[in-house]
Amino acid sequence: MTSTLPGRLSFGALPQFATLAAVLLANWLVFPDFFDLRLQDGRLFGSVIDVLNRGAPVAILALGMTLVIATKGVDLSVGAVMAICGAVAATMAAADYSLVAILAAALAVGALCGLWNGFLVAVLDIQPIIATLILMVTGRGIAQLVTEGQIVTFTHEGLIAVAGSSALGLPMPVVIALVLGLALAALVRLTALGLLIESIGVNRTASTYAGVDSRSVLLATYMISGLTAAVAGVIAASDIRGADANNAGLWLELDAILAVVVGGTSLFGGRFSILLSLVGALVIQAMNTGILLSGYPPELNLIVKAVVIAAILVLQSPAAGRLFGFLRRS
Amino acid sequence: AELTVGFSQIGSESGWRAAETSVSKIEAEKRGIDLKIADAQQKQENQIKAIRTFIAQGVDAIFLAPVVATGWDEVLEEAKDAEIPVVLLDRTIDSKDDSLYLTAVTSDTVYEGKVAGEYLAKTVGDRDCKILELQGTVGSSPAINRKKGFDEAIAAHPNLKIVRSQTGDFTRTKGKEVMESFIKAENGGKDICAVYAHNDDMQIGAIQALKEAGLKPGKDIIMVSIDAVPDIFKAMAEGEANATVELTPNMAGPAFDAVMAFKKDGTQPPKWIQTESKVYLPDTAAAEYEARKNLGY
Amino acid sequence: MTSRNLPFFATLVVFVVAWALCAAQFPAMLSTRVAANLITDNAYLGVAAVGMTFVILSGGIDLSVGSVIAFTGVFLAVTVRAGLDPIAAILLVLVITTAFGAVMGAMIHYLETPAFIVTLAGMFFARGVCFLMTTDSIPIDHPTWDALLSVSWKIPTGGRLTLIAGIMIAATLVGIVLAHLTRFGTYVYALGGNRTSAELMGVPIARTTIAIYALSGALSGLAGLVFALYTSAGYSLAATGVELDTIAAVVIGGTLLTGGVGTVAGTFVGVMIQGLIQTYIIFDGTLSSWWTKIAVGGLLFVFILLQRVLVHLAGRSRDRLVPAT
Amino acid sequence: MDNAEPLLLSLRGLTKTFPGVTALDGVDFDLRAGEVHALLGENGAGKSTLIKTLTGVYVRDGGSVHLQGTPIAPADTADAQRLGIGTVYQEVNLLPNLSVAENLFLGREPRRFGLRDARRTEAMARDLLVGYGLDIDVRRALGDCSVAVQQIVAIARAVDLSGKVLILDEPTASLDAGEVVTLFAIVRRLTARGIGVIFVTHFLDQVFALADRATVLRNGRLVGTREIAGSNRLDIVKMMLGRELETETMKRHRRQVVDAPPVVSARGLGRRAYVQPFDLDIRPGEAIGVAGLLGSGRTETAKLLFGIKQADRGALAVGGKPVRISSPRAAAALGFGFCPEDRKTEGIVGDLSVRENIALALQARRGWLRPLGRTESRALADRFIRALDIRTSDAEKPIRLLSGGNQQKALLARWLATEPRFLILDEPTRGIDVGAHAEIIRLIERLCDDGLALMVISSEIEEIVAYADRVVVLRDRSHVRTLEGEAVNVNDIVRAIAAEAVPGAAA
Ligand SMILES: Nc1ncnc2c1ncn2[C@@H]1O[C@H](COP(=O)(O)OP(=O)(O)OP(=O)(O)O)[C@@H](O)[C@H]1O
Ligand SMILES: Nc1ncnc2c1ncn2[C@@H]1O[C@H](COP(=O)(O)OP(=O)(O)OP(=O)(O)O)[C@@H](O)[C@H]1O
Ligand SMILES: [Mg+2]
Ligand SMILES: [Mg+2]
Repeated sequence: MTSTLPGRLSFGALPQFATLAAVLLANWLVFPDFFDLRLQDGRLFGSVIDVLNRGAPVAILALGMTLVIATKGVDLSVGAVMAICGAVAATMAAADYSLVAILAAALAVGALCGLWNGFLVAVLDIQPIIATLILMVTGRGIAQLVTEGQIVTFTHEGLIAVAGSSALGLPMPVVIALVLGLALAALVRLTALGLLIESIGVNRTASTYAGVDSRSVLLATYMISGLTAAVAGVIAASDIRGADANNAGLWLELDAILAVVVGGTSLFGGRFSILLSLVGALVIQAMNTGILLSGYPPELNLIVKAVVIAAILVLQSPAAGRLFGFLRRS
Repeated sequence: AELTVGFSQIGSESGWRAAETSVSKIEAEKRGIDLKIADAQQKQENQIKAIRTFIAQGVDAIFLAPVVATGWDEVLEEAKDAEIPVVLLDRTIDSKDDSLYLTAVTSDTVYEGKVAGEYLAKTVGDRDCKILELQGTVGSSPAINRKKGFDEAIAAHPNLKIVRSQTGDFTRTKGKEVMESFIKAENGGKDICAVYAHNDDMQIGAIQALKEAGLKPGKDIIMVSIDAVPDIFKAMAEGEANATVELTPNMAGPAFDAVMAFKKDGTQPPKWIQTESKVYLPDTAAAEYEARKNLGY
Repeated sequence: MTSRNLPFFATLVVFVVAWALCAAQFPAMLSTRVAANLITDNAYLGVAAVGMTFVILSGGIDLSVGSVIAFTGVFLAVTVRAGLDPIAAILLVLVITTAFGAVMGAMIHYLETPAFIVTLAGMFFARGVCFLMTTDSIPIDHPTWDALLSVSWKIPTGGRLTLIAGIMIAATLVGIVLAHLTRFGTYVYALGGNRTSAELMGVPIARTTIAIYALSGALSGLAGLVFALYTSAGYSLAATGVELDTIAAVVIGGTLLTGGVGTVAGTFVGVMIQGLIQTYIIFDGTLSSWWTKIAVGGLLFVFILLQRVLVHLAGRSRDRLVPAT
Repeated sequence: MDNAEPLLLSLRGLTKTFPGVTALDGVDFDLRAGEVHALLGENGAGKSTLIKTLTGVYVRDGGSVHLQGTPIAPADTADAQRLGIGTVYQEVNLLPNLSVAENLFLGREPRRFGLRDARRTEAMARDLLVGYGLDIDVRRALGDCSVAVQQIVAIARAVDLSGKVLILDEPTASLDAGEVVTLFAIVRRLTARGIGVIFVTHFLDQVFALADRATVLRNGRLVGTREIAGSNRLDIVKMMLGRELETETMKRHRRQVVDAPPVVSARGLGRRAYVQPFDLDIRPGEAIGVAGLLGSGRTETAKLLFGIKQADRGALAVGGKPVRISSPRAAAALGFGFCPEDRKTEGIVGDLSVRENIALALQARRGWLRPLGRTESRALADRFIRALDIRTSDAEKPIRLLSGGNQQKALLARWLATEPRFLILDEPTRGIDVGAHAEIIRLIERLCDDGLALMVISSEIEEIVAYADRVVVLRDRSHVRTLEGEAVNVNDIVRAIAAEAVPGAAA
């Protein structure tokens, strides 16, 4: 009958960590130096660090996406919102605003985008995929409008440091992703927000009848998604020291959704786990980095990706779970 | 305006493309031409729709920057039936029937790759050289052609070898990410001799990755790419890149002239108006940067 | 008019009103040429959207559509170039895409995994296979092919109804029959209404799920054929992102993504609305790349909003049918 | 009934376990041709599981099933249907998005030239429903119909499908007395044709009115099978509970209603095309029953008071202060509570645990910033699990895995946990067993004594009589009469419901 993937770290996390281990192992097989680490200028270097660093934007997107998906929604606009916020940050950096002003503006724009999505979903009752598709299309245009179609570059030391500096030997984006992840996990689990989100995702009518303020919760959820997209957008802009309105965050919404699903949160809403979504993002980036390290011709990239995803699906499917259970018993 | 031209542009996927659009507008204004631009968002189907709509609107001429070489016969046939001249910009098309278009104003993307390859061969000389290649979007024609041209140019030099080749999707972010993994895969980057990128944007990303890994692009590593956008001149001026092959964004200017002449007295332009593909080196970089920075790249 | 047809009529009204407004600004938009173009230019989208309608009606989603379209074109181009007869190639590719859809359907059902992810993998896979076959764009050039292309019916005043327009209309009609007049169609609605209930009522879930995705695969293949006829070529990067256009068309056409509610005819109007938005923007011709995107999104929003308002108003008047004050 | 009658269906040693529970433990069960066999037991005893295991929804872990002597093992319900077993499952399991006619004939529509013949399907559907006294537009989406209509459609479908065996899992919950009579007549016609009927219910009156034999389950085990003819109610109840029922369930306990100002006071409250304007006062400690036929507007009245639909006329005062209730949230903030009729779609949050479901309303009222701690909500849940005897292996079990009656109890607990001052119960004892029924009534009386104002909507007039101090009778979406004092008895209520509308009175 219906089956939901367990969203709790306790016993349900095994498939996710097993998947991550398998992908890392595969990387090690195609590239034996995969686990090599080297310390230089107080900063770690190595392929594993690359996985963490490159995976940070998707991981951050996946944080907000997890909550949205838990409400039985989806946010297709995160890539475009990244582009808008990156464009805002870059243009302001080019005009030499202070870092605080830049960050505040980018986050405000991200929150506004999230509110717009939330408004369409919660108040106008438009289906999430279409509601956010509107901003997915429009948003990229808005980003280009901000940059006037050009790649805006900057030499703003403060903004460059957002992705370019390091802390505790780790690249700053990794630290940001971790801190954000922990903060968000704390926000939803130490308050009742997580429970209310899950409740709406499972049965919005019943939750509303139980007195849950579904509208506000939905608005908050989409706003959080907008905020995480803003952070990811600023990191992406900082990383290349410029805003590429066309390509920033392009198709990243799919990666983020994939990360959430690999992390075990059901697309049908309900139980979610923020930390497992982070693991899911790592799985995806590890796969991408592995492809780059393997030296296979780029024509193979998509096939490899498809096969890996299919393998993950098979491994994590409830059917496989039952089979393993059966084998263990007999 | 006396002349209305519909321009089916591919999109605005790169700085170069944006520059081409804005230069076209400037050139149209100069000549008092009413230019209608339809942005196809990288999709051939949108371009075909746009051409059909231009025909339905009855424009005087159609410019087409084809996203792909094949698949235009039918719609261009319709334009021909409606007696609207078509000019191809930046790329030609695969067609048996070259009467379908008036002329093609293009650069030769295979040639661009070749120019880049020849520059590298000349600069490297006889020593062994491991080259990393950043390809454009898999399956896109500039990626295919620029690879082909480059491969042809270095074929005669067995000391030059492409050791790794991955796609960076023509973007800075991907260029940087791919280069980071190349560095890991090639022994921390110590053995890298040269980087060839199918466009400048990826090259700029690659330069950042190399610098962050403590390497010296432009000095220890030869950096060559294609497009000649302002930012690469800046990098050259700072000694971080070595060469770029120009692809001029001014394709529309010659095209307007050809159409106006044709409309006036039926002058047939040559079937192919080729634009120049020239190598720019650091010596002129600063000046070129100043000249280009306001062109809408 | 039953309540279930409400979104469809709302969509239709929105479409007609919008076209009237467009025509007021650009009278040329009333020509049969524009009307015929609207169908021809969106034929591949329309055909794929019929398949997507079934998928969404059943509560699923198929992201592989665009890639399968590209695959079909590349396959046709490569095999015809290698000497295969186009007709044989067409039949072969339709079998392949149908089987591809069926395999995805089987994975969705037996692995109990969300369609979103399975078909995302399918999307990567089909596009990847294109790259393996060839990265070049290859023209299709064969007398039989030309014969197919030349099939068309001229409409007075310059319009032309081509074979591909015919295919789209036929696919839509078949889709309507399949959805509303066959047992399979009822099963699709049943599945989207409530999977558990459907199962308890004896709907063959496995068979129906596989058939739905096989149908979507087949229609994506057919859309690929239409696309290949449209461009006479195969190109591995063709039709990127078409899955989203298709989904949008289906949803604009009044089908609920949650499944169980919607019509194939609505999808047809949804496709036409999308085409109309594009035509209008090209007619206007003054928009920069970014304003184009903003306008497309903005118009999409307006359409959806109008549709909601209409459905809401109609819903209120329906309430009034119940005995009152 | 003749014992030599051939066995239609025979179950031997049927076993089914779920993680943490043995829902069926070696149960034997026989069904003779032409008999009505009641299947009884407390909530969570395993009745529904037995049925689902029998019809192929679940795979049995052990035991055998013979149909007319041949062993069967249906792989799914379609299989069971083919074997001639028609079933109405406990939760109405039809498709809200399909029309009534499509629901009735799903999978076996008449066809012409290979295509569905909609017109004939509709005609057949109309004919079929006329037999149930239902004259509705069969093209309407089922979801637009009231729960009762859906129930009847489900029964009609199953009856039509059952060539040999008809299984009814609590079919009469939320049916009114008239509907029940119709259903019984139909069942008797079927048994006369030799069809065997398995009938699950918590209404013992119905068992004695209809069944030939009764089998009782307790905790997944067979307690025994009795001929109804030689048994009495107390025996059966004792078999179910394993003890005597201490208080007689349906005894009315007179309360002294405090002469305080009303908690809720409606004046001309109504909504166009929904409920006609009505006046209503409910005082603390008072229980109001709401009676009426199907579709008379009872649920609508409740939804209006709870802010699910907004009133567009009239005034409402709570505790003497005028209020506008714009949402359930606003209603809950005023100390209202509402247990909806349709527990599956409007009540339970299926994937959340029993604990979370119980704590949900309280949590929603406190707001997201003041979470109930895990220990706190655990204590709350445990308290109600004990108080209402909710049968679950664990408070962390997803509520959708509970038996129907236990889900209902958890929903009641959800609102009791908020300590409301005005509680609306729409068909509260739907599917609740006799033992729990008595518990709940005692609990509610205690709450009323503490000043809770209560509104109970029920199709069981006895139940209304048991709870209510005052009864409001509805007809055609308007409040037509209020019965008070001695008039609160089954006869008077039935008469009030059935009375023809006095011309002009309800316009
Ligand atoms: N899918 C399931 N997974 C786990 N436990 C289950 C499942 N279905 C039922 N149970 C458990 O099995 C037991 C029997 O449930 P069942 O639904 O058969 O009871 P019932 O006799 O029909 O009760 P009710 O009168 O309340 O409907 C209960 O404890 C229930 O929680
Ligand atoms: N959204 C709707 N649109 C049209 N008709 C509706 C709608 N909802 C309910 N109805 C109809 O209104 C009537 C009232 O149904 P409802 O079940 O709410 O009433 P009720 O008095 O509570 O009866 P019961 O609780 O016994 O089913 C029914 O005939 C139902 O079919
Ligand atoms: Mg039960
Ligand atoms: Mg009701």
